[in-house]
Amino acid sequence: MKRILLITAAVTALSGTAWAVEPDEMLADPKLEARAHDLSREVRCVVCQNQSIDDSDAALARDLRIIIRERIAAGDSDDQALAFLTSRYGSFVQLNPPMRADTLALWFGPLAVLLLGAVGTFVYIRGRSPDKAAALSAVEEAELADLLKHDVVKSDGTKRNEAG
Amino acid sequence: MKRLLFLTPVALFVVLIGVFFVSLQRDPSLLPSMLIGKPVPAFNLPPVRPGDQGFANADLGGEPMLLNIYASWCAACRIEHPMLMRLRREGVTIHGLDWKDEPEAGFGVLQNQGDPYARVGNDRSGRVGIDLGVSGAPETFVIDKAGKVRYRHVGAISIEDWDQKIRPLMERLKAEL
Amino acid sequence: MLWMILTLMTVLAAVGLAIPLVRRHDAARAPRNDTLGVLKDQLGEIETQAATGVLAEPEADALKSDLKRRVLAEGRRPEPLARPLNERTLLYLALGTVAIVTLAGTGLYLKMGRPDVPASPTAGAQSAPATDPNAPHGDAGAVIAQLETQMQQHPDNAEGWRMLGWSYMQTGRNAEAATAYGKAAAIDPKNAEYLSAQGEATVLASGGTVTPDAQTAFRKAVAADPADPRARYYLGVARDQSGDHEGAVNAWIALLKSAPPDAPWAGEVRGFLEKAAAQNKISLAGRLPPLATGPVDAGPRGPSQAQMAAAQTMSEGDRQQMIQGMVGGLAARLKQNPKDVAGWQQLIRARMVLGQTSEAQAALREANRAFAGSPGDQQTLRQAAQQLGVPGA
Amino acid sequence: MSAEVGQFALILALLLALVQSAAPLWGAARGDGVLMAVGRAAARLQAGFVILAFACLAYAYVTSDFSVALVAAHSNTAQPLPYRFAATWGSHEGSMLLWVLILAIFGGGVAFFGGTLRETLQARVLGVQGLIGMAFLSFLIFTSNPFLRLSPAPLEGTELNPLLQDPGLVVHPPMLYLGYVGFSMAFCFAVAALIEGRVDAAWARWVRPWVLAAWIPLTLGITMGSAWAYYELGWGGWWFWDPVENASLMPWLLGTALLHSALVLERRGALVSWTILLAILTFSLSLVGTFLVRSGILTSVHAFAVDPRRGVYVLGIIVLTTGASLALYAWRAPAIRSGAVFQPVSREGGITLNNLFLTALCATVFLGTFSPVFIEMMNGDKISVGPPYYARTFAPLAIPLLLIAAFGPMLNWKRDAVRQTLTRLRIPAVIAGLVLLVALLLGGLKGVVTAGGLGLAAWLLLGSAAILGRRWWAQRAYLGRAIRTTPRAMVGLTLAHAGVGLLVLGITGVTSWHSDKVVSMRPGDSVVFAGRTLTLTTLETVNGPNYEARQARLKVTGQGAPYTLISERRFFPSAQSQTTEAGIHVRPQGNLYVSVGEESATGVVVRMWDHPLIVWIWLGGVTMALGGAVSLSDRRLRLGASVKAPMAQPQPVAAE
Repeated sequence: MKRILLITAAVTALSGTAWAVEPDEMLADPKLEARAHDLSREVRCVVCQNQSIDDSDAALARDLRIIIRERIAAGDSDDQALAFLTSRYGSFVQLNPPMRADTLALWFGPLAVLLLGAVGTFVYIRGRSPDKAAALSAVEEAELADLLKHDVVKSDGTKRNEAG
Repeated sequence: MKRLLFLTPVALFVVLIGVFFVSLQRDPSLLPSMLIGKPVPAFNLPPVRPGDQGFANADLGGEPMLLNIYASWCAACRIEHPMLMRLRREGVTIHGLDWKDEPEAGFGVLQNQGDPYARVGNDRSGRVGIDLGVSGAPETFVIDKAGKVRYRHVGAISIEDWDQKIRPLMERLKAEL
Repeated sequence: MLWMILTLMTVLAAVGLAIPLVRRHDAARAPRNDTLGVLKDQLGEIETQAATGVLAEPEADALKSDLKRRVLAEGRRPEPLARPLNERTLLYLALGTVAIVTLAGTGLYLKMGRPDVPASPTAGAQSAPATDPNAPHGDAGAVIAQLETQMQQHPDNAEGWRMLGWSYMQTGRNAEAATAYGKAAAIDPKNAEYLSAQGEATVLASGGTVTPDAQTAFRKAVAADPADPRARYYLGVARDQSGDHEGAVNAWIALLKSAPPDAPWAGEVRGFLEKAAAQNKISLAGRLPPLATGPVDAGPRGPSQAQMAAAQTMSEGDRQQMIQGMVGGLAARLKQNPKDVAGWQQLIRARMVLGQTSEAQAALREANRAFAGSPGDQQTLRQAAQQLGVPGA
Repeated sequence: MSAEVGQFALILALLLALVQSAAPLWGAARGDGVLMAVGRAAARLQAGFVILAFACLAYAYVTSDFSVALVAAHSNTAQPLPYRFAATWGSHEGSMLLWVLILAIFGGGVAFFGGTLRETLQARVLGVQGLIGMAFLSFLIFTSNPFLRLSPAPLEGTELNPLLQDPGLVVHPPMLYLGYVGFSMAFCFAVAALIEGRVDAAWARWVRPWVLAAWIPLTLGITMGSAWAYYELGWGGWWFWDPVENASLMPWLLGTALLHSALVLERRGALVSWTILLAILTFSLSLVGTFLVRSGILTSVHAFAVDPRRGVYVLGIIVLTTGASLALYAWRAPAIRSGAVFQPVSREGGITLNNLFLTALCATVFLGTFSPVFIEMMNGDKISVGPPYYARTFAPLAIPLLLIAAFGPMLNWKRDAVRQTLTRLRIPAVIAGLVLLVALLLGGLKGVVTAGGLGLAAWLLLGSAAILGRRWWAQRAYLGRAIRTTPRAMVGLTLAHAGVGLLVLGITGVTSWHSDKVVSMRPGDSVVFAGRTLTLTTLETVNGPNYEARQARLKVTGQGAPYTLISERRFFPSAQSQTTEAGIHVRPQGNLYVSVGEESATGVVVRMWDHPLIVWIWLGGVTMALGGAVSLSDRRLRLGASVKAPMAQPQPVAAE
C-alpha cells in the first residue's frame, strides 16, 4: 500500500511539468548562485525518481534548493552544504555516490573488468604462438585442391554418398 | 582450470539472480533514517491548538513515545488517523508535528477527526521535518526514554505494523532503564 | 460468426502443422555446406586485394595459408548420421500434434475467452468527430450522437434506449432522457427499472416536481415490481409535495423497513426522511428500523464491522483484494445512482488511498458530470479532491 | 468480436510455439527432415497468428472498442487517430504483445528465408526461438492478457498519459523492441551453435546481419529516446542515466562489441567462445532491461508496470534463458575449436581491444544501475548513482575506445606494425593535433576537456574518411571503378565511425558552451540572452484537439534571422495532467530552447537555454544507424548470393 502511494506520488510529480529553479529562489551573487546551481544538480530529489532537485518541481526539492542557497550564502563550502543534507537524508541524496568500503566495487569495478580482460587477452594471444606450420604439405595441397575444385554442393553430396 | 573459467559466468549469474529475487520482496522506496540511535535535533515549534503551549524537543523522552508527522493536505494521514486515536485510547503517548501546513488547517484535522496528540507543534516552513529527514507525511518516529530516535516508520501505521514492529519495540524500550 | 472464425483458425493451425508430417517428400532438403562457400569467397577477396596492391604479398600469403587450413579442417569434418523417424511414428505424431493444438487451444479459450461480451456499442463509429479538431473535447456529445443514430436504425432495442437515456441524464438533458426511457418502457413494459427511470428523468426535467406524468410512470413501475425502491421513494416525494407529509414519511418508513440490509440507497433515504420529519415536526421515535451497519459515524456506506474485523486478520494480498472489491462495489453503485456527493467523496478518497490516482481523477470527472448544473455540489467535490491531493483538482 | 479472435490467436500462437520448440530440436538431433520441416511450419503459423492478434488489438484501439479493458484504460475517443493506434503499444500489455510480435516475425523470417542455412542449424535456431516465444507468450497470456473484456463496456475511456502523446512514441518503443528482440536471434544462433558443437565462418556470416538488423533500430531507438526526452520533458537534458535508458544502453554496448567480434570470427575463425558468450550476454541484458522496467526493483520514470508478480515471472524467464544458456556454455564451449592465430598488433588485436573497452563500459553502466540494489542488500544503506558517477567512470573508458576507433580499421588482419599504421593515418593525426592545439591556445588550461573533445571528434571524422580515402588513393588511376567496387560494408564502417565523431562533437559542444537563464516576463518584456534579444510578444490561451494550452510567443532577434519561438503549457482535462511544449529553434551551430512555466502576478516564468552543436548528438546517432544500414545491404552478408552452385540440383540423397 505504502509502495503504491509513494509510486503514485512519484508519477504525479512527473506528470506535471519538470519545472525547476524559479526566479525568486535565486541568489543575487551570480558566483554563489552558480555554485548553488551546480551543487543542487548533484543532490537527488528524495520524493521523485532519479531527478536532481535542480530539475524537480516537488515541494520538498524546492525546500532543499533553498536550504542549499542559505548554507552557501552563510559561507558553507560545497562539502559542508552537502554534509548538511546527508546528515538528514543519508547518502541517498548524493547523486555522486561517496567513496566507501561498500562502494569500492562500484567505483573500481569497471577498471577491474578492464584489467582482468586485458590479462585474459594477453594470455589468449600469448597462448597461440605464431604460425607453427606456415605452408601446407603436398598431400594437404592436393586435398585442398580437390575440395576447392568441386562445387560446394557437390563436394558435400559426394561425401554424403560415401558415408551412406 | 579452463573449465573453471567457463563456469564463472554461471556463478556470477546465480549471484545476480539471487540478489534480484531478494530485491523483489523489498520496497524500493523505503529510505533508512539517519537519526536512529541519536537524539532528536533541537526544535521549538508554535502550537497548533489555539492557546495551547507549543512543542519542543525538550518535551520528548521520559517514557517511550511516538512522534507522528501529519498534515492536513496528506491523504494517507487520514487513513492513519483512526489508528492514532486507538493508540491514544490505549495509553500510548503520541506527539504530533503538523508539517508544511497552516496551523488552522492542522487544527481543523484535530477538530474533525479527533486529537490523538499530547503535544503538537506546527512546522509551517517544514524545516524541523527536514532536520528529522522527513520525506513525506505520514511518518512516525519511536522515541525512547532518553529522547533518542529508535525507529522510523514511513507511511500510515497499519495494524500489522503496530502489532509486529512498533508495539514490541515500545515494550522493549519500556523495560530499558 | 465468431465461432466460425475460431474454428477456421483452429483448422488452419492443425492443417498447417500436419502438412509437412504427411507430405514428407517435400520436407527433405538438399544438404549443403555453406562454410566452404564463405571460405572460398574470402580466398577470392584476398587475391583481389593483393592484385590491386591494398594488401602486400607476404601478408596475403599468410592470410591465405590460414584460410586454406580452415578449408581443410572443414573438409575433414565428418557428417553426422541421420536417424529419421519411421512412417508410423510420424503418423502418430501428426495426429498427436493436431489433437494437442485443437484441444488445448479450445480448452484455454473456453477458460479465458469471453465470447458472450459484445464489442462496445460505440466502437468503430466515432472516428469522424474524434479527428475533428474543433470538436469539444471530453464531451459525451459524440457518443450520444452515435447512440442516436444507432437507435434510429434499431428502434426496438430497449437496452439501447436505456443507455441513451442514461447518457442524456449524464449530460443534463433530462427531458430527452425521459423520452428515451419512455421508449424503452414502451418496448418492455414489464421492466420497472425503465419506468422508474423515466419517472425520475421527468422529475428532474421539471426541476424536482413530481408531475402527474412522472407519477403515472412510478405507479406503473410499482405495478410491475412492487419493490422498486426508486418508484416508491418518488411516490413518497409526490405525497410530500402535495402536502401529505405524514403520508410521505410513512411511505418512506415502509420503504426503509423493506430495504435489504445492504441497500445502497437506504442511507440517503434515511437522511432525507429524518430531515423531512424534523421540518414537519413528525416524531420518528421507534418507527425506524435499526441501522444495518454498525455505528453511525462509520458512515452509511462504510464496511460493516464484520468486514473490518475480517480485513484485519487477512493477509495483505487478500485485504487488498477485499478493499478493491468494496471500492468497485461503491463505484458500481454510484454509476446507478450518481447523485450522491458523499458517495463520490468516499470513492475519490478510496481511490487516492489505493494509489489509483487516475481512477480518482476519473471519479472526480464523473462526479462533476453527475452534478452538472449544480455548482455548489461541484465546489464541495473539488474542495474535497484538493484536500485529498487529487492531481489537477 | 475482434478481441475474441485476438485472444484465440494468442492461445494458438502459444501452442504453436510449443511445437516450434519441440519438433525441430528433436528433428535436428535425429537428422530427421520431416520434424525440422514441422518446426518451420510452426514458426510461420505462429508468426501469422501473432500478427493477427496484434492486428485485432490495434483494431480495437482504432475503433475505440471499450469492451476491451486495455483500450478503455489507455485510449479515448477524443484522442487523434495516430495516437489511438500508437496506444496499442503504449501500455504494459500492449508493449509485451509488440515484443512477442517482433519475436514471431523474426522467427517466421528464419523459417521463410533461412533456406540457404544449414538445415540442422536452422532447425536448432528455430527450436530455441520457439522456447523464447513460448516463455513470452505464456507471460503475456497468463499475467498480462491484453484481451481482458469489460461488461458492460464503459462509454468513454481514460486517456493515454499526455507525456506519451507524441510522434516519438509512435516509433520509439517499436525501435527499441526491434533491437532487443533482434538480439534474441543472435542468442538463438549462439545456443544452436553450442548444441551443435560447431561454430564456423558460415555461422558468423549468418549472425552478423541479425546483429546488424538489431543494432540499427536500437541505435535509432536510443537516439530518438534522447531527442524525445529533450523536447518533451521540457528541461533541455538529452541523457539522464535513468535505469531505463541504461537498460537500452547496456545491450547496445555489448551488441556493438558483438558486431565487431563476429567479424573476427567470420574472417579469421578466432574469438569463437567469446563471441558466443557476447551473444548470450547481449540478449540477457535486453531481458534484464525488460525485467528491471517491469518489476519495480528500480523504480523509474518509465516503469509502467510496477508489479512484483510479473517481475517474478520475468525472473523465471531470465533463469530459463540466460541461466540455461550459460550452463550450456560452460559445458560445451571449452570443446569448441578455435581458429587462426594473430599478433597483438593486427585488426583482430584492435577489435579485441574494442571489445575489452566496450565490455568495461557496459560493466560501468551495469554497476551504476545495480549496485544500489547490491549495497542495500549488504548493509541496508541506500545510495544513488547519478550523472556525476558516469562522468567520472564512463568518460575515461570511452576516450581510449574512441582513439582506437579510428586506428583499428587501418590495421591489417593477422599482423601489422604501429608505425606503418600511423603513417597511413598521418593526415588525420596532424589535423586532429592542430585542432587540439588551437583549442588549447584559445581556451587555456580550463578548456582542456573541450579541446580534447574537439581533437577527438576531428580524429574520428578524418580517421573514418581515411578508410575510404586510402583505398581510393591506391587506385586513383581508376577512381571511378574504385568507387564503384568499394564494398558497401566498408562505406558502412566509414559512416558509422564518422557518426561517433559527430556524436563526440555534439557532446563536447553542448557540455562546454551551454548556458541558461530563468526570468519572469510579462508581454512586451525583453531579455538579452546568449547574444540574442528575446521579446515576449503574446501570452494567450489556445485550444488543441484534446487539451487547452497557455501559449507564449517569443520574438527572437540577433544572431540568425529574426524568428518566433512558441512554447506551451498544455492541460489535458481528460487525464487531468499537464505537459510543457518547449519552443526550440534548431540550427546546426546550436539550438535556442525556451519553455514557459507558472504564471504569477509578476509575469510568467520563462526558462531559456542555449545548446551549441546539440543536434549533432542525434545526427551522429542517425549517421551510425545509417552506416549500419549500408553495411547490411552489402551482398556478401546475404549468404545465398555468394554460393555459386545452383540450389536445386538433383540430389542422390533425396531418393533414399
